[in-house]
Amino acid sequence: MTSTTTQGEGPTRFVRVGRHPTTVVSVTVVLLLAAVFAVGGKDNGLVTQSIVTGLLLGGVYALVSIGLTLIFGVLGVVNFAQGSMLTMSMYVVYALVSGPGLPVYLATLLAIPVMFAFGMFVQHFLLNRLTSTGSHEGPLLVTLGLQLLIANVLLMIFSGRPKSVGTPFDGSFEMLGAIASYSRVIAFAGAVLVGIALTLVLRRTSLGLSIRAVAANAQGAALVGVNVRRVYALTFGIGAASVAVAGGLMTPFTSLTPSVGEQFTILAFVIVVLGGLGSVLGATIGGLVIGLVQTVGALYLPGTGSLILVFAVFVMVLFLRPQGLYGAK
Amino acid sequence: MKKIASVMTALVVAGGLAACSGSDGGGSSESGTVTIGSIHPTSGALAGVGGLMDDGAKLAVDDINAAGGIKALDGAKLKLSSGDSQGKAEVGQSEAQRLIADGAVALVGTYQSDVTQNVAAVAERGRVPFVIDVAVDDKILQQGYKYAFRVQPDATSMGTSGAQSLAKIGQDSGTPITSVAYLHIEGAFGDSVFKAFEAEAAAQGITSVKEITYPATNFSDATTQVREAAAAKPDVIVATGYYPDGVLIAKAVSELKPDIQGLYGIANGAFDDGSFPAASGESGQNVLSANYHYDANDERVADIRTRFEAKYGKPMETASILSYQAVEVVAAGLEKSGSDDPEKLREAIAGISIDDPLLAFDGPITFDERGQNENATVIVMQVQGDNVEQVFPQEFSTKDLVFPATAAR
Amino acid sequence: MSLLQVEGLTKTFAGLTAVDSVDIAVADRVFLGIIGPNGAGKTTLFSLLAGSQPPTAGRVVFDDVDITGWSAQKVARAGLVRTFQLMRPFESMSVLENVTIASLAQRSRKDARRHALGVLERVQLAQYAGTSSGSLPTAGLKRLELARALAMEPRMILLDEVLAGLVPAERAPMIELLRELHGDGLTVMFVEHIMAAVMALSERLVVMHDGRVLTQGVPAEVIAEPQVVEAYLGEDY
Amino acid sequence: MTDTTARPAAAHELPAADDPRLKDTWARRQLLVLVAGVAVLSTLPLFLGEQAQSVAIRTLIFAIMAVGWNLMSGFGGMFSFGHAAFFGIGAYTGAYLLVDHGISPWISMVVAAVLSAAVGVAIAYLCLRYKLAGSYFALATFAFAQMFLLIVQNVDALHKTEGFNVEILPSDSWSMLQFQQGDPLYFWIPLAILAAAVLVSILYVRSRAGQYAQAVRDDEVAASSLGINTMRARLIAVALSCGVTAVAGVYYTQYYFFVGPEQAFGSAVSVEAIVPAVIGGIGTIWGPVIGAMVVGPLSELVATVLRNPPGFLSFLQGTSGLDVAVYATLLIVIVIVMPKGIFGTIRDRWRS
Repeated sequence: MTSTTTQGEGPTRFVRVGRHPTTVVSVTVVLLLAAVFAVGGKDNGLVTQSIVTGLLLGGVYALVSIGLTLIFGVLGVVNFAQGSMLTMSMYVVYALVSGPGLPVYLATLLAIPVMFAFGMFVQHFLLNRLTSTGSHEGPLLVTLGLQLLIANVLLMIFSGRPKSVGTPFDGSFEMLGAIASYSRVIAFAGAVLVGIALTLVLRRTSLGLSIRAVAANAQGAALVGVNVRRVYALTFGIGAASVAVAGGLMTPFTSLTPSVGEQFTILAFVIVVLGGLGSVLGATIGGLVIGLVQTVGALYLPGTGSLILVFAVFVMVLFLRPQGLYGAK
Repeated sequence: MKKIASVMTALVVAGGLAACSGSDGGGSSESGTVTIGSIHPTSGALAGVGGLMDDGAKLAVDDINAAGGIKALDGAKLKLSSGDSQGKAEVGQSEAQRLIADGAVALVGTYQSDVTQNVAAVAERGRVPFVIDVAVDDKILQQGYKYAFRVQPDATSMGTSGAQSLAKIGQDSGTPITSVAYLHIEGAFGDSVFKAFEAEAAAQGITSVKEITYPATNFSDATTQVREAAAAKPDVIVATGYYPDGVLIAKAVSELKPDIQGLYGIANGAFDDGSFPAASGESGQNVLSANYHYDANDERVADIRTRFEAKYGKPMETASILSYQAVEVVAAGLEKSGSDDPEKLREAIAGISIDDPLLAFDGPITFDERGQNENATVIVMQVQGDNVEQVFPQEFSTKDLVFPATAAR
Repeated sequence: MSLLQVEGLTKTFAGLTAVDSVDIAVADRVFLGIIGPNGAGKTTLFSLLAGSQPPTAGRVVFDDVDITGWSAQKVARAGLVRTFQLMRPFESMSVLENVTIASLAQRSRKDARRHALGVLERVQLAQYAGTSSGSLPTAGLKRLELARALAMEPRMILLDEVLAGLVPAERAPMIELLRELHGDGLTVMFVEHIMAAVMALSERLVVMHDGRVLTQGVPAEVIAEPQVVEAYLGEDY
Repeated sequence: MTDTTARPAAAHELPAADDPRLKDTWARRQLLVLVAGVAVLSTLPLFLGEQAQSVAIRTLIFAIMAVGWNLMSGFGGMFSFGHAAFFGIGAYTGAYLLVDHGISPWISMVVAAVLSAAVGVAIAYLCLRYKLAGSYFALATFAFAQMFLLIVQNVDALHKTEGFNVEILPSDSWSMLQFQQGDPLYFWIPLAILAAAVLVSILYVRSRAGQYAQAVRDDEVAASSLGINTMRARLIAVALSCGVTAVAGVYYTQYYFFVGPEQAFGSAVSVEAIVPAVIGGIGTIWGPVIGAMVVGPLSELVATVLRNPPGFLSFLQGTSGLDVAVYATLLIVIVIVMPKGIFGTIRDRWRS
């Protein structure tokens, strides 16, 4: 029903991040942080801590967003169940840890195929008919329903009492005068690994080529023999699988309730748009940037103040560079 | 396709009629039964505690019925009608209206302050007494409502008595406390507890050297906030908030190892919850919590909690005990008034005195002119081993206080 | 005096010059044809004239008013209306409603509907008035494009390949219709590949090549010029 | 030659004014349906119990929001995911003016509608100015609504997270829009507001502005080439949409006696505006109303059935979360089976 012309020409070209967004972003971030150190008027140890915390938190955000950037970028689905899928994978891990007693990181590996299959199922049976008509309100509503469904089925199975999962690597260490806990550092490393792995899949494999082709132009890809529906289902599966990694790595430092993941959905959209639709690298960098904005920003704007900052960044990006940092024009 | 569409439409219409007729069916005329409405968030983000509270109310009804019902009403049996607020104010409101229309003579609920505000307005206009089990906001009872009563202490009184207890703990243990850094959740709850604490603490010679607020959502790492608190070099870090943020704060404190004498929660949703010792592990050890709490030394409480766990398979937390208590308040009101007329019931509850409260309060449950339980207060608990022990004041203690309360590291 | 005066009109996209210093003058009530190979810049020229895109340089004067850089809607309201090569009906609306939208520019809602029906009769589309515009065949859509433009009551109309996609049997009535409209006093500039139609209708002819005006003048003379034959007509004339 | 009104090409015969093809009974038929519908629905309080009436009132509020949302997103083609912003402006304007200044909610409805329309136009102007469309437009509106939520939570004058309580008056008052609990007026007033909103939709759809907005939605380029000011056409749709939604917000505060940031600006509110419209049929007059009538009572209905389940389902009794899970499943099924919405799908079958 709506015209599908997004953006492209016109006043969207003001911000020239150019061909080296990574350089531009990191220089900007470093300069801003230096400014915080120099004239921020805060204790240096505290600023260092907030940067380390922000980066580690950003790693978590990146993990959640990497899956979403594929789903939103390739399928155009505004997946409101992203956060609930995160919750679901946490409970899968919880079940594997508390039932058979597997260690948490092994359980995470097992959760990956489970969530992959779930993602394929959702796309194939619930969304395919709607995505092929090109409407975006249909999929939006289905994922909204899915979010409610997942949260409440988890509630029925596990009850709403908070659950926790232990980790063999409990504890923390000091790094540059800041404290970092092992489980968060592992999650950060996981984000980097998933980012690299997915980038390789997208760049080096024939599946990756098909996904990129479908993302660029589904009709065109179909004409050259790509099975678009299969690619859609696989993409959703991969998106769900990376959420499984996120959920698994987050369980050691998260109090599990059936709605714990929902708060991440909105931030993940912010990050995906910031990074550029379909860009795994963009989602990773975007996650780190938002983590930093939130944590360092909280030094000056406590409480929800830093969240207002996050949304302000989001709107600015939408207006000035809607294709995101790494988006193709 | 066409068929499916028409069948669905027919179903919806038929269902709609069923719902309309269904809701009229209840009625209060069933002889020998008195209906009490219970409204809690049994689905949605707060479903865990909401479910516990609903079960607590159910157990109270079962116990009263097993003991012969309401004697002043010829042994009339109580019936609990449960409503699910889904955590939403407007749903809570329509559930309240449904329960009242179904003949509920009193309501208990609702855990959340905003839902409670709506239900209180409905109860006021429907002239049905509403006994609030849990809902902390001072403002609820500042509307001049006549039909609302609250069993638990409000935010201000918790902040005040939290400060008094902290000062006494310092004096008693010979390590006087002169400064605190205060971490609290954003919003009315955190603000009012903090303000009351700050005022009373100043009177007790404790300076609040740093106030740090954090958001209720999108808060998944407390390290920076705790470090900021520690940077102010306080004697004690105080924290007010809900469950997940409480766990994060305890973990961050144990990781940063600041030079403090303890982490002290006031009205904290985590620190005295039964699942906190397991969730926080080592980092939870010796954490203190000033909160309203069931009286663990009371035999009746122990009995109720044992039977609850046997029946529902989950531990009965304080919130659940409060729901139980709220139903008892209603039952006592029925006994006192000898009538199931809501207005007479209100009169009775307003003048009631329950001498053996299940909670560790300063005295019997009696309501002031606002409807606030005058003797509601907090006690101090401490995580010791796998348990939450009552440690202060002496009369309620189950274990000795460990202070300075630095975790076993 | 000219109704439309184009001076030095230029459009560059990222270094590529699509329209290069074009000068054209169109007198009132003239039927002007534009031909040129694909990529010659004809459609871009239309977009610049109609305000769909702003020119990089140059001037467009319509009816003594400088309309350079005006938005599409303002140009249309000034009486210079274009059609699209790829038909763009408002698909959720009926044929009559499509045309009524255009008629509304000049009159009240009630009169607009009546006026629009008149236009549909004029382009022999009235029997489809109530049909959904999305279900019209190509020939009908072409006429709908024309009808919408006419309903604006333009001084001058820019027709972009209004015959393309029609089978030969459908072309003759369309050519006849265009001749009639011109006869009623409409100034027309049209881009067309069907040379028979171009020669039958045009009073003046402009040949474009690589964004420039190669030559312009009386059709019979223009097409005889060797450079034109070389640049364009060699292909399919 | 400077007389631009002389446009020779218009030379064609006008058909007779009473030409049958010119007859357009659409608006008249819609109005008839509206009158009949209102007449039937206005008898509902006679049959409904107090709780069913409160569900019906909630449904009416949903319906008003959905009709408002549909003006912008259905007819205007701009998918708003931030209608909580406009509902919230309504709810808070009503609350603020009433609680802090004692101003009648009837006046607040006008003030809120104007304020909300102005804010909506400003937001939409920015989004359109930067050429956001489709999902991007939706996300931008969503971000604005979230910012409003966060800002309200930080502004003292708006009571931060505390919200507003409406004082309960001792007696009925028309000017303060307060009656006995369960009074049918609480149903009739939003019904009248809904009827007015639907009337606005019907008139708007057939108006010049509405026709232009739909043309722009269908094809922006073609519309501008026909002299339509596309920005203005869209902003009019936005203004109407936000105004109608704000009135729903004012009534919300009035009926529920309490409004806080989450009730007014929470993202769930935006969803509540969208769901009925999509379920019923986007871009149709009756879709949002029908959708609200299905979705509004649905969760209540499921809860009622599950509270006293039929024998074979009795094992499900008392499982918390089940009612919402069933509701969610029904929602998904309806969207998949009827992608054009209930009204849209039925209408299409009827036509073919």
